[in-house]
Amino acid sequence: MPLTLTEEQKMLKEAASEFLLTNSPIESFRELRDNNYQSYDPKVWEGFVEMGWTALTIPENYGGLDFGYTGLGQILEETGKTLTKSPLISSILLSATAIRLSDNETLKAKWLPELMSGKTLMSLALDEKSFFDPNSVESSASLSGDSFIINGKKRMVIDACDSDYLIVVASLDESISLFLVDSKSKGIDIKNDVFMDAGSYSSISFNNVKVPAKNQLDIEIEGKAILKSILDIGAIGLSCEMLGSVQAAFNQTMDYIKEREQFGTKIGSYQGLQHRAAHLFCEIELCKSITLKALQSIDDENENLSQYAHLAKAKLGEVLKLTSNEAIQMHGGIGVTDDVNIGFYLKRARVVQHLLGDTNYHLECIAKQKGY
Amino acid sequence: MPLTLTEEQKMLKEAASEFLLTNSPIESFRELRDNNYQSYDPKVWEGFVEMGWTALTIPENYGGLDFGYTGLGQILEETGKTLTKSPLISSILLSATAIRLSDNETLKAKWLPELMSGKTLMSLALDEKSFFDPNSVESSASLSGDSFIINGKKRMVIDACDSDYLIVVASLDESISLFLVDSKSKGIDIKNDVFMDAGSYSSISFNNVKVPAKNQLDIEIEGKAILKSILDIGAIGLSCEMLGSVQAAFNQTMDYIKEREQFGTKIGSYQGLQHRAAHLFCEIELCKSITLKALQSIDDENENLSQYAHLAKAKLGEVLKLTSNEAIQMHGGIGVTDDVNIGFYLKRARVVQHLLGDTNYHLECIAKQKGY
Amino acid sequence: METTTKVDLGNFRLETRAWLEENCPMSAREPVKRSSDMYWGGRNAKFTSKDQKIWFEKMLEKKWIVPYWEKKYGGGGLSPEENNILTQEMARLGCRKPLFSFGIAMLGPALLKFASEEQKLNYLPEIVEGKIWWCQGYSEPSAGSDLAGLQMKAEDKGDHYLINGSKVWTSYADNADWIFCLVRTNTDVPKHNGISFILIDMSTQGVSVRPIKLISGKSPFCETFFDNVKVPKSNLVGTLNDGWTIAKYLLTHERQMIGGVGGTEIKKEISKIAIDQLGLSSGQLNDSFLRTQIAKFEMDENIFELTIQRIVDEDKSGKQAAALSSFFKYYGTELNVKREELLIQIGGNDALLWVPNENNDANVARKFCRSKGNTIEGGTSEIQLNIIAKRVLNLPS
Amino acid sequence: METTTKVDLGNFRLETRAWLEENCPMSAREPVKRSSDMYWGGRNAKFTSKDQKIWFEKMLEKKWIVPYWEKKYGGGGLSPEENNILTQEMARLGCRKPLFSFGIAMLGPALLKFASEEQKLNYLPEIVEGKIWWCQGYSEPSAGSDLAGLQMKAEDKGDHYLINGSKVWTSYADNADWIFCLVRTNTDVPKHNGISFILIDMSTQGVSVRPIKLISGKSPFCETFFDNVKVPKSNLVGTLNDGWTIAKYLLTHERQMIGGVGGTEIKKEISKIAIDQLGLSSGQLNDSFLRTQIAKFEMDENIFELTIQRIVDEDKSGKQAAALSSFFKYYGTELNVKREELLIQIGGNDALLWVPNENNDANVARKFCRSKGNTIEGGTSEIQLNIIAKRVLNLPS
Repeated sequence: MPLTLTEEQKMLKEAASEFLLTNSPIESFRELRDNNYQSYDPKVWEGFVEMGWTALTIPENYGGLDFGYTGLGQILEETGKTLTKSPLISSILLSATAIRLSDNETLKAKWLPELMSGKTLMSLALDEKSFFDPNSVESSASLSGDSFIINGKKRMVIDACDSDYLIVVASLDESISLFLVDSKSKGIDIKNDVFMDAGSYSSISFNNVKVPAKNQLDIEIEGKAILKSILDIGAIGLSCEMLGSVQAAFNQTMDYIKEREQFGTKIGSYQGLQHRAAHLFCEIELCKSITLKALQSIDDENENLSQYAHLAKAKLGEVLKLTSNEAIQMHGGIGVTDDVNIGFYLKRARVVQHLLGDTNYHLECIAKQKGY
Repeated sequence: MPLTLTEEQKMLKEAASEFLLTNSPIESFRELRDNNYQSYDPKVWEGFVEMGWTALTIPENYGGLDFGYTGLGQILEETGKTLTKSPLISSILLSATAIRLSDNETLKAKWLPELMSGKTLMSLALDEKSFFDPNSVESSASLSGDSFIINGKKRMVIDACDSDYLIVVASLDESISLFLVDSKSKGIDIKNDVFMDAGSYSSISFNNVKVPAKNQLDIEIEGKAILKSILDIGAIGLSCEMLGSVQAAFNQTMDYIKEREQFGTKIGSYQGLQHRAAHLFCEIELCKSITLKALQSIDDENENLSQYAHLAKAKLGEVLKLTSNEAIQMHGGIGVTDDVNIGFYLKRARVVQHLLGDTNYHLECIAKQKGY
Repeated sequence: METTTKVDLGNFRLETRAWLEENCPMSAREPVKRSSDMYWGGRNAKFTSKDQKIWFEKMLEKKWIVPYWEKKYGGGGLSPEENNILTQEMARLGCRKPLFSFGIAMLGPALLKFASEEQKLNYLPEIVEGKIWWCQGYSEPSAGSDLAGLQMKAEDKGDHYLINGSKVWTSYADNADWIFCLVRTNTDVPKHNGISFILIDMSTQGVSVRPIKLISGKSPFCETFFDNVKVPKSNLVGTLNDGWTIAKYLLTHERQMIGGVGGTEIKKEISKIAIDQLGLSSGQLNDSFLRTQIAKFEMDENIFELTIQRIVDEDKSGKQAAALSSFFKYYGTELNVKREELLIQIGGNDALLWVPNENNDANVARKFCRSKGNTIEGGTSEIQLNIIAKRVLNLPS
Repeated sequence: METTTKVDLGNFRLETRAWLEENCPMSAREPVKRSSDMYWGGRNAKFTSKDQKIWFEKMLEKKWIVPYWEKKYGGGGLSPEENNILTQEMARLGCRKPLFSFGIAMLGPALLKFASEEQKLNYLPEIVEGKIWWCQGYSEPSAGSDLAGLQMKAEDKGDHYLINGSKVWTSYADNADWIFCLVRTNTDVPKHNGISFILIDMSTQGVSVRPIKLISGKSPFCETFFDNVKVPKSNLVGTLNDGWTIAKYLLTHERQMIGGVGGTEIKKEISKIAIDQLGLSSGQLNDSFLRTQIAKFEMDENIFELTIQRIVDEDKSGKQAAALSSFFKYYGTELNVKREELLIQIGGNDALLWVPNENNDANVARKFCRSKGNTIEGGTSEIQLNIIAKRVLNLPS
């Protein structure tokens, strides 16, 4: 398969770009933030649903478009440019993927259409520590009659404040299992926090929470295997968003240095900045390649999916850090004020690079895969 | 003590600079190399002795000047500028230090004056692997009557081709000991090799080599302790040489970009090069500070000597690598030809940064010292 | 052999120590935590605690608000050696500054060097007594790196100057009483030759202030606007149109402060923080890639500290520290930015919190964002590199 | 649904594979190790083995020396698809090139695009037959990055040009028969408008050659001097004074080759080499700092490979790969330089040997030194960054 977008994928991307620039430009992000850190704009989310973006990765037999993750990646990339806040990551990229990968037919038949409709929202509850460490899950489930009892604490659960259901990762019989849990269940305590990206995240404690046994996502297949795939796909999806942010921050910076004058000349004419800008351009070319390859690997069921996922999140983490820093520095004084938007990319950068593992985490995974 | 040179130390440094530029400019290095990789110029070495440089670190009661290592460091720095080859590192920095640190009074009384005179040359035989790893010594000594029998293999022994004696590090009774061994002893086989810096190094095998028991350097004190001090001091001495090379390569490059024209203008006027040059300038300022602090720590018997030694060799390794690369790149095409001298610094850089441990090795030591 | 002077200094140290022990209230011996912990003086001065008032008044009475200025200007007349001892003894007890003031740190040195005797006698004692809160007006929206390109105009109207324009990054302008400004007094000459240094009472008609919010949140910075503001001609400091000389003097001073030279803040070792946060396994930090970054950072941080010491010592020994303020500003701020990046990484999601909650003051993320300004304010890193390239390395232009 | 063309191509592959299996001598299926393994042709051509001769002659007879040129120029007339298959099948068997030639790689494309039909018929078949060993003359000692600043002069003397000056980096000039050169034919116009492209027989009186030694040791590079060399006017290629057009075409071509696009060399993974050299403890490389550097390097190397693929695919799909040759040249060579640095570090003192001994061919150190030229030759990294800044990013000048 050529490492390019198909015509359909390009059209989707262009439509997304147009929709977002019209309905959710970066100024909308500022409004949501200034409106007491509102988590998303329901009108825009309705638009996402109408455009079919919530259905892209849902198989046809559940009413979805089966368009593939390469398509969803294009949407995420465009939202990374406008920093549009929506449940797309929590509900679709992570939760719908979790349910799609489940072998619990009843759950899939019921919830995939619900998620697609955009009316039911879900969040993946995985992290427990300050660092991403999916191999150590202390939250536990135990079977009691026809229910599981869940105990434990989760942190930094994305969008949990809005979610109707939580997909909870818990240990069960020395392995790992995933459960669909009504977020209004007794014993659940949700505390919301605002992070640097003005996004909403929650700490959740589960105190003897009762979950119907039929809400287990993994029946025959291994919970660990599902989780691994969710995390690979999630990392790739976030990389796409990061690619969008990288490009937007870079382009806005290039526009600025083409206009800003000091010493009677455009600062973009200084070779010191030009060489750094040209280097960034090259790094961004690399970012485009790895995100596309990683997306295609999901859709192709490429055996190296996991390696590409690690490469994508590692590289994008590095380049988004560099780009967001260079963007501020090249903007100079105005860049550190809240009057302009460029700082938004910096703040989102440090959060999104952390989510589902930072550059170091993913480099570590690659090194381990390669045996060194 | 202020972190500056004393007047005496400054005078010594100036004298060294003048002597070396007159008697051993970098063209002399080229001549030695082109003369079948000759290891040093005996005339220049005689000059070193006459100037008193071989006596700087020798205590007064053995006839030395007791001027201190800060003085020796200035000489080494100047030789790093002219890339002057001499036995100063092998015989004085390493071997004389080893004997000075010994508690074998007979050896000290006999050999320190000999080394000072420049007529007897010695080398430290430590390395056994391709990597610097002083904690694993496989060469062994065992007592048999009034002799030790030494077996093992050593590598990259500096200047061994010229040395009358070898100071051999060997394991003895689960510890480490140092022995003064006549390099013409039976059972010693020396093979000389030329390395990238056009320097002479030897691989040496010891096959049941008999050494009089009275030639053991460590009697009451621990061989390991002596070795640790030799290596700290050695690393600092090499850092001084590296500082000289850093400055020479940098200055020659600045001179070049002030003269070289392309596109009708001096290339030194391009901001791309200017910013890199200015950054190098800053790094070199740091290098000056750590080498001086480390030298003073030897003379002051500072309890943090070891930490400063690691910092010096780590930092100089990093900055010499950067500087030697930038020097070639800024010279452009002419820089990769053998017609000019700038490449000599590159080649010496990669060897000297390796000797007694590279940047990574010393960073590792610091991390361990700090407990992380 | 001890000299008499040394004996005197020894006595001075003992007396100083005793006086501080007796007079510095316990609450003034703790680090500044909130902005209300700092007393800035000014026309609308309010002490936020009784101890703050006691400490200021005791020190004022002792003439130790600015101990090293001459007595006629309200200073304590201490010799450099004595002042040094006082600084050390205050640091030993952890005494706060009794008065925070740009008048002391920035305007004072300029007045001492460039002002008329009359101006010195007029302004300096008021600075010492904390009567006037001064702020600074150099940069303009279109004159950042190119400070000399400033446009704020002071027109000679016979008995006064008429001032129009705006200044940005005027810290605490919303609280300040007076501002010292660089203004353009001649537009017909090369830009460096038409700048003057002038003092403006902020209560004059036509002065207005807008606070600036930074990416880190609220800030002391403001933008200050001047709309037909009349200023007496006697407020000009130094020679007309030669204000650039004063500006250069002040900038060098500022760069060294930002670069960390003479800074008193003791920074906790990054590796110690990392050990606490990440933990060890087999004696090594749990994130082996971060371990590499930390080791390199600490190497540079340690050696930069030594370099400050070396340059200071060389200065003492009479050797000229040639135009090194740009080196300190550049390297010091780049290091600090790296430090904050590492702290964000070491902190995991704890470090990413933005709105404080009961367990977390969200300080790491805010400090991180604020640090991004370090390599910009007081002259960008790029400007410092230009200066080094041209003035130190003599590269052609 | 298979098209007829695809069936044809399938047959072509089978036939090609069979022919190569039958005709390529076993010794020509091994990688080139020594310079004598390469056959360069030329007036003084000598085959260094019987198989070398057989392989060249078989391929010449089959018209596969330059399979994709038109038959009238001595080529094989293969379609791009067929040529692609031939390349793949040769790679599958590991067949060496039967003829190494700058005539094929560099001069040929220029002649095909810019020369007269007569010149094409005159020179191209000789290139294919390996009769002439061509070398290249662009750079001059004072015209490196600023190639258009070249000074070597060709004066119009009526029936011939009189050439004076020198060229540097003329690879294999000491063996070559002819040289293709950029020369200055007009000094009264902007420098880009006074350059022409000309072919010179090296046996002409006044041509002399000095080999250049590099920091890595001997090299194919030479400096070539022209002292009153007479060249027939018919040797000019393209339009007089429009040689810069040809130069740009050739440089773009060269950059892509140096940057690794279309390169066939398969590089061993650095991490594998490191595991062999350094060993593991608890599953991790013994040098944990080097481990970090290797992981980052391999990340970039892997993704750069994907980027070559992506750009090639985009090109196929009709999307213009805008001025990306500078990107490939810059990033590809910087990566290679980093690779060689890592190999030096990974190799310990084994990698530092310079004069070969019985156990060690001293190849790592030599390759390391040679790599330092990568970011200079074919346009320095700085020049590539300039081009990206100006032509791709449209930054102002």
